[in-house]
Amino acid sequence: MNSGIGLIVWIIAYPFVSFFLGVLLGGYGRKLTARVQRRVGPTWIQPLFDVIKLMTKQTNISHGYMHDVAMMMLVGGTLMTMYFVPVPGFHYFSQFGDYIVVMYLLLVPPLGMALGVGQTANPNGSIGISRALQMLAGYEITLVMTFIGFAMKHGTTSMYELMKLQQAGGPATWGIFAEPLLGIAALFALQGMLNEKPFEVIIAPHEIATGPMTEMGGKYLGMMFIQHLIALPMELTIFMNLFLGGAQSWVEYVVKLFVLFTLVLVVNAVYGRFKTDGALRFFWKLPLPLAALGVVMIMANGM
Amino acid sequence: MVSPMLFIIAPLSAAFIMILFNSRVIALGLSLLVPIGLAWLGLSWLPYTLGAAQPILVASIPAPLGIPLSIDALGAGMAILVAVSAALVVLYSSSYMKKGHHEVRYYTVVMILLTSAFGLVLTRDIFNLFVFFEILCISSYILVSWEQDGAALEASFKYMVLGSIGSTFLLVSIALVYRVAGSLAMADVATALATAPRGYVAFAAVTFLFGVGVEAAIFPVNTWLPDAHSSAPSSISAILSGFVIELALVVAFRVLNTAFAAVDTLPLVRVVAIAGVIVGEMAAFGQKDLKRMLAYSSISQIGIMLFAFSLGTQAGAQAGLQHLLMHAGAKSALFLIAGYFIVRTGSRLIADYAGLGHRMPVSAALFGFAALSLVGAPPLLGFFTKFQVLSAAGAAGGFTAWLGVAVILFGTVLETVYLFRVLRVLFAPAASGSPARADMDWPALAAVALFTALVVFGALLLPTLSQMIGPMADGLASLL
Amino acid sequence: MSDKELTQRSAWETVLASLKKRSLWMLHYCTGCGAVELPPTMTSRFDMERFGIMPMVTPRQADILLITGYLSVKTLKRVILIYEQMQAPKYVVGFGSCTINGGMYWNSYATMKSLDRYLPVELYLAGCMPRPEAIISGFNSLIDRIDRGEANSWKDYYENYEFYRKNQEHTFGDIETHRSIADDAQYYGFVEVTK
Amino acid sequence: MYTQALLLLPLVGFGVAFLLQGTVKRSPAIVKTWAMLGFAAIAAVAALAGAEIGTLYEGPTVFGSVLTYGLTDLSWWFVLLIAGITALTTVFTLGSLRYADDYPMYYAWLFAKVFGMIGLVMSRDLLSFFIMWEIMSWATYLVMQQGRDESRKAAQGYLVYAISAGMILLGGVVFLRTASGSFEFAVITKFVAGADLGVIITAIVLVLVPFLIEAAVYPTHGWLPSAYASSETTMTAYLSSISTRMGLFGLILFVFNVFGLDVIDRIGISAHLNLRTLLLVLAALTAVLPTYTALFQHDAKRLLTWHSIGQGGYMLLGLATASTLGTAGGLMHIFNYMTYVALIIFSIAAVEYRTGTTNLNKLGGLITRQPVAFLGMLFGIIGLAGIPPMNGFVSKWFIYRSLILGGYPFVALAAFIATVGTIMSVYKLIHNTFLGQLPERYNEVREVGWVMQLPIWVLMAVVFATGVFPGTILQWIARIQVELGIAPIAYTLGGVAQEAGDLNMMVITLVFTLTFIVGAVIFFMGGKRRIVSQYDNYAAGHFLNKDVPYNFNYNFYSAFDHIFEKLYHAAPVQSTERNLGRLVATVGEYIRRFFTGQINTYAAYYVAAVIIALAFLKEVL
Amino acid sequence: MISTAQILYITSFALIVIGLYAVLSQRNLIRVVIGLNIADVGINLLLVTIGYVEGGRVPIFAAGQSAGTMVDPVPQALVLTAIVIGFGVTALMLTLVMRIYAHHGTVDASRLRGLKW
Repeated sequence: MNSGIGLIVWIIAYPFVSFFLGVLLGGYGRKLTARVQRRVGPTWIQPLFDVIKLMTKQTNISHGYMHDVAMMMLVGGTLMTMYFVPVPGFHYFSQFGDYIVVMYLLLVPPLGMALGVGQTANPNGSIGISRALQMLAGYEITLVMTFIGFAMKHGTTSMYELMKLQQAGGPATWGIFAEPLLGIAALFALQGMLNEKPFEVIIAPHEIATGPMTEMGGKYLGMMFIQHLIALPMELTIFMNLFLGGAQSWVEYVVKLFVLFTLVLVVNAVYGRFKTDGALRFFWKLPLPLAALGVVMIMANGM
Repeated sequence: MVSPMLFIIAPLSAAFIMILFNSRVIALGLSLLVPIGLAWLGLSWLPYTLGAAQPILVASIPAPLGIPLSIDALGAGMAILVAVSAALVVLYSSSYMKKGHHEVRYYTVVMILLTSAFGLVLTRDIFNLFVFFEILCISSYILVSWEQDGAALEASFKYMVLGSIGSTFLLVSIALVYRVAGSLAMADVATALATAPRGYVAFAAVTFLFGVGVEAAIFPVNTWLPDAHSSAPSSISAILSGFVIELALVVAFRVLNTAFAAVDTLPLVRVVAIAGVIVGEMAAFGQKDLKRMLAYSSISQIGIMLFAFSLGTQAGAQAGLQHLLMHAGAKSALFLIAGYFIVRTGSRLIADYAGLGHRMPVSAALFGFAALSLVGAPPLLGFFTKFQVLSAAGAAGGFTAWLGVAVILFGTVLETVYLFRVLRVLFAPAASGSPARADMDWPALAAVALFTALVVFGALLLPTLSQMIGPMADGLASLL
Repeated sequence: MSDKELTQRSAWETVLASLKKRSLWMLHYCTGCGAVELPPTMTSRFDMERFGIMPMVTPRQADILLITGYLSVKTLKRVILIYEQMQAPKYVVGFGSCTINGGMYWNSYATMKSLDRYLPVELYLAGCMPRPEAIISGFNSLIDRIDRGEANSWKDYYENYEFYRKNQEHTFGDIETHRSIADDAQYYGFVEVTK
Repeated sequence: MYTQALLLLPLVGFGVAFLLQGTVKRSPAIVKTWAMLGFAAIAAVAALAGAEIGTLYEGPTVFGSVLTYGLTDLSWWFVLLIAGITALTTVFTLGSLRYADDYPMYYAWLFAKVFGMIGLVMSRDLLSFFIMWEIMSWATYLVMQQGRDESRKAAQGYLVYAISAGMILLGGVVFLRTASGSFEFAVITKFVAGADLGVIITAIVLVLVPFLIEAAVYPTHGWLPSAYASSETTMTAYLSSISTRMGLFGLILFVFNVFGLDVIDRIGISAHLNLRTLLLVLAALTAVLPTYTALFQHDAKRLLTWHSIGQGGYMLLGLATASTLGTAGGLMHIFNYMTYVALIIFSIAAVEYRTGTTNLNKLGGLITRQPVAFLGMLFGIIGLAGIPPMNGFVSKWFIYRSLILGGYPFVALAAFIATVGTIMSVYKLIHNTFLGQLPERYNEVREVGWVMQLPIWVLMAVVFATGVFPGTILQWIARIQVELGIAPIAYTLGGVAQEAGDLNMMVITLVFTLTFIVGAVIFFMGGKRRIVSQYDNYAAGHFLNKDVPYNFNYNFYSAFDHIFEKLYHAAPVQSTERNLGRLVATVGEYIRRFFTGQINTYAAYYVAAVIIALAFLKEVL
Repeated sequence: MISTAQILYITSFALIVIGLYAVLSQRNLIRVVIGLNIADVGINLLLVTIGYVEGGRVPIFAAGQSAGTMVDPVPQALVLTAIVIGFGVTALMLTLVMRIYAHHGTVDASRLRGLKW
């Protein structure tokens, strides 16, 4: 399915599939959180309703052209990144860019958002962006450390290759089992990457009025929701590909997605929020040294 | 052929003539014409001396009773340097010295100083050397105290005390030498000392080194120098720093290297030279008084030349002589410009020169070029001479040689810092509007410009110079 | 808004309305004591979220402006600013009797007695306080109205802006919200474009 | 012939510009025209000079050896960079250099600097290399010290470093000459290959340390920030983009060509702990620490100068791996950084031209007033942060890939940490300048004229085009790699074809374009939108107006400030530098006490000198 | 038995040392000048001693006299010159001391430290 008509079909269908998965995951997340809090919670496709409502708002305010372009960059960048992350049956684009590319592509949507938020001229938004960028120094560095270790171990930086290697070796070679230190560190990083508690200081609704989203209303917020919903399965997939051996079939894929997301959500539901410097210190004290230790062990084994 | 005796007679008689007529015009004219004529004379002899295996003897009475005067390549070269420098400084003085300020006497003393300088170059007799040395000293004392203010008197007195101790030691040395040699001609001395007890010779050599070394500002007997060079009128500072100390250095080293060749003093000289470099630069580093800073810089530059000489190789001697030429040009220019800075601002402190570069743009620019050459920025002359010193040291090898290289390199960094600190002050934004231009007067400017041109375009002379410098360097190592 | 216009909704609009009613975000302006009733409404006993209703933080994101209690001159100014910053369609819900007729502050010199003179109120929740059941019931009727396409009071603000503006100015003189509602109305086509 | 012209043109340009300084106050147009013509001619000749690669030319004879110069692939590449960026800078200054009387010598010094740099890269023997190195250092000093008093002070700081570097290099030159007996590179190469380890180490330390200083590699970077930041803004762009890279040029030349990698790798404990490891560590420190220092800056220029240091670290990282991919990344990063940093600083200069300040706490919201400058800076910071599709990404990708696969995980991590820091600080830069609230005083600000826009547009095009088609640059890099004795990179137009995975920027860009269009479609599917006033903004019900500053500029990264405040203010390198300066001054102060001014003491010195000298000679006897 | 020449040598060096000691220990400028003069005298004595021949005669050539028994005349010529120079320098020094006193109001070397470092 990585050539010819099949490829074109995939290219066109994949965003929809991904969005649908995102809606399900998002709805599942809200439902699960509600159940943890002993509420009924919304329906599983509640995110879809939200998006539709937002996109059909009749008035929308913008603070300038950068604000508009930012939204396009946000969604466009996320879609682009999505293509470079291999999923079962579709890995055409991973030959043109490895994990390093993905790592940088992942920065395009935040950059777009940051620029747009900047132009809204709202300090809450700017504070949110400032926090988001500072948080990068926490979770992103940890994630990259784990990736570097992993790539070094297998001698490739291609996410698809890493995935294939793990699939060939069976569950015992899955990153999380073969290199548990890296896996644990990456789990922490995933929590940060998904902006879930306790690393949710970027949004902090009660403190900085949802930060970057402060001035976003109507379709602008809608675009951000769409981006979030596409990014959710994608970010989980990245983790999955690196540490859970990816997936060979869609059933396996969806199951792994939901299991992984459940883990994240449970933590999210029961924890409070770190301050920015607290979060950074946490990352630098626990997950990053863990990852570094893991890398040292890999190097020691290799020698 | 005109007798080289003229080098001594001409300035001396000029001195008497001008004091006789007591006219500014005659004094100025004579003191310009005599050095220019002598420079021309020296230049016309230069080809002969370069080719001559034997120096041209002039004394009619043969040694040991006679007074041997002779001119060789080194002597001719030094004589030209002295004459040209003197002519330029006199040109500068014509506008720098206040009119009617005992001007004629000033030129008279300068002429006497010139007489002794030429005498030092030409003489081949240790006692004559002492006599010329004393004349040089006395005229220097007088010139240093010219301004007659507190600082000048104090400096002159210190200079004089140290100079007298120096002549005491020199005389001791002469006495010791005469006791074994029975002659005062350097050639006889060299042969006689070769068989003398070495401790005895060493004592004579050391007393000689530090005796003449006072005038050559060899560390640590150079303590008078910062006072004297900074308190003297700037034209005199230029003379003193420009050729007097160099001349004394060459003479001291030549005699030490030839007459006292029986004992190897080179290691001692090298250590003294290296110490001079570092002490001079370090002391100059924190100076707030411009002329004093330049004076300390002279100490270190003398150290560099002495270091080059002390390598004991032909390359070292050549490098040292070229560096000497560069230093004569650069330091004279710097002192002369500093003189006008003082005239324009009435202060010696660097801090008071803020924005002066806007009032005196040409002077400040020339200052910059001279400073650049002094610190050895390519492609100015200073770079090539310094590079030669360093590569001669490298070629000579050994711990002290490489130590000297390191010290000179470090000293250069310090020198750059303090000299360009001055430039930074000079070109600081003008305090109020654009001030009126008040550059140096044209005779002074011309003199300074010629000095600066020497160090800026000197590199172009290098091919010519390198042909002459060989025989000159030989002069450092051989007698007569 | 005439009945004719209401019935003229296209099928697309009908479907859209039935989807949009499932997502309502609420900005609660809590100046009064009514705010105390909202936490139970949101949390596990009554759980507002099952209707898709969530609290939101900024007016840009919200659909419902919930005024929970009395309004003084000072706070009313803010409420108007916030209302104008919200994106249409937007619904003002008056909460408790204070917003209807001043309630227990009827005699106060400092409170506004009738919210609908200043803002187009979509729905009042009567009571002092309305209990969570009442709130849920009120929101349900709002959802029904949206579904039927009847919740159009926000358009009134655009169409009859002069009326609201006059009352606002009467109460506290000129206010500057950096936004011209009349221009907006023309720009978005809520009223005929005046030549 | 072109080679000679390359040396002659800047020299003539310098002479004429020097003489023209008197005309600056009356009509700056004369000097500007002359400079433009001169630099355009240099650029044209530089382009033509490619035909003469490999030919050696002889200059004057000094110290018995002939100074030789000529072009190689490496030096031609650098000549092109120098000529190109100089021409662009000059175009920009045609518009921006208003206060000509503060900078009467601007173009003269610039010509001198170009002469020094071109001469440096074309030198084919040790002596001319050193002479040109010194000329370049002095020209850099002269270029820096123009204008304000603080630039003069900062230039003084540079001078200390540059002269120290020059003197160490001079020591190296003398050492190599003494040891090998020649200035010729070929002889030195042969000599070093057969020399003792001690000799090699001495030579390498003496020769490479100056390059590290000039390249502002940690911890010798102390001179750079203030020196660059206090220069005239266009000069900041020029210096940041090319000047610092001359140190790297020297490093490349000597490590790969003159000494050779084999010799370099002989120094070390094991295959993994050698000189290159040390260089990698230094490079990693250079990449990380200055980048995070940049976060604390309040001045746009100063912020970028810290990145000049940090990005230099990336280049060194790539080069020090000595692998095909790494060196390609390092070499390409030199070009990339030059383009986008010039772009960013030109944008800043455009802002400064209109607002008169580069203080990040005072600017804001200028996007609506200076959209072209904004776009320029946007392209530039995307490049600087290394985000696709700009060119900065490609070189960073190379460097990462080579570090990860070369087995340097922690160095790779350091590189990534630096990238995070870069993203943070560039966002602060663009946010505080162009985004946020527009202060009322800048309401009348206009876009700059087309002359100043031209270089911005050109550089934007270059940054984007070489990002999408990196093959255009990589073909040069491959030639240089062949010359340096490294396996050339297997480039394609869109990137690189590699066993370990390709990179194809064309595909990435195409995907991004398409997805961006999808994003746009989604955006336009939504309801109508209207642009509102910046005062119509959420402030929890507060009424905003021009009297209420509602902006987040100051202390942008408060958490980092919180965590690293102490370290930042401790500033170990700067305080070490300061303490060293103080140490020299203090020692000098004590040595000066030698000259007590007391006659008796002096007389005592005299006697002591004679006695000590006698003792010294006794030992000899 | 110590010869006359030895006594003279010892005396002359003692004088030099005493003079130098005076220079480096005395604060009074006049005493410094005197110290230098003492050293000068010592030197002159040294020079003359070098030319001294035990039982020698005046170095004047007369009929029938060989040069062998004469004292060496050269040092004596030297001493004359040295005395003249010493006289000149001493005069100049004393003049300067006078001027210094007029300017600074002191002849104390330790208070004459306007120029240092």
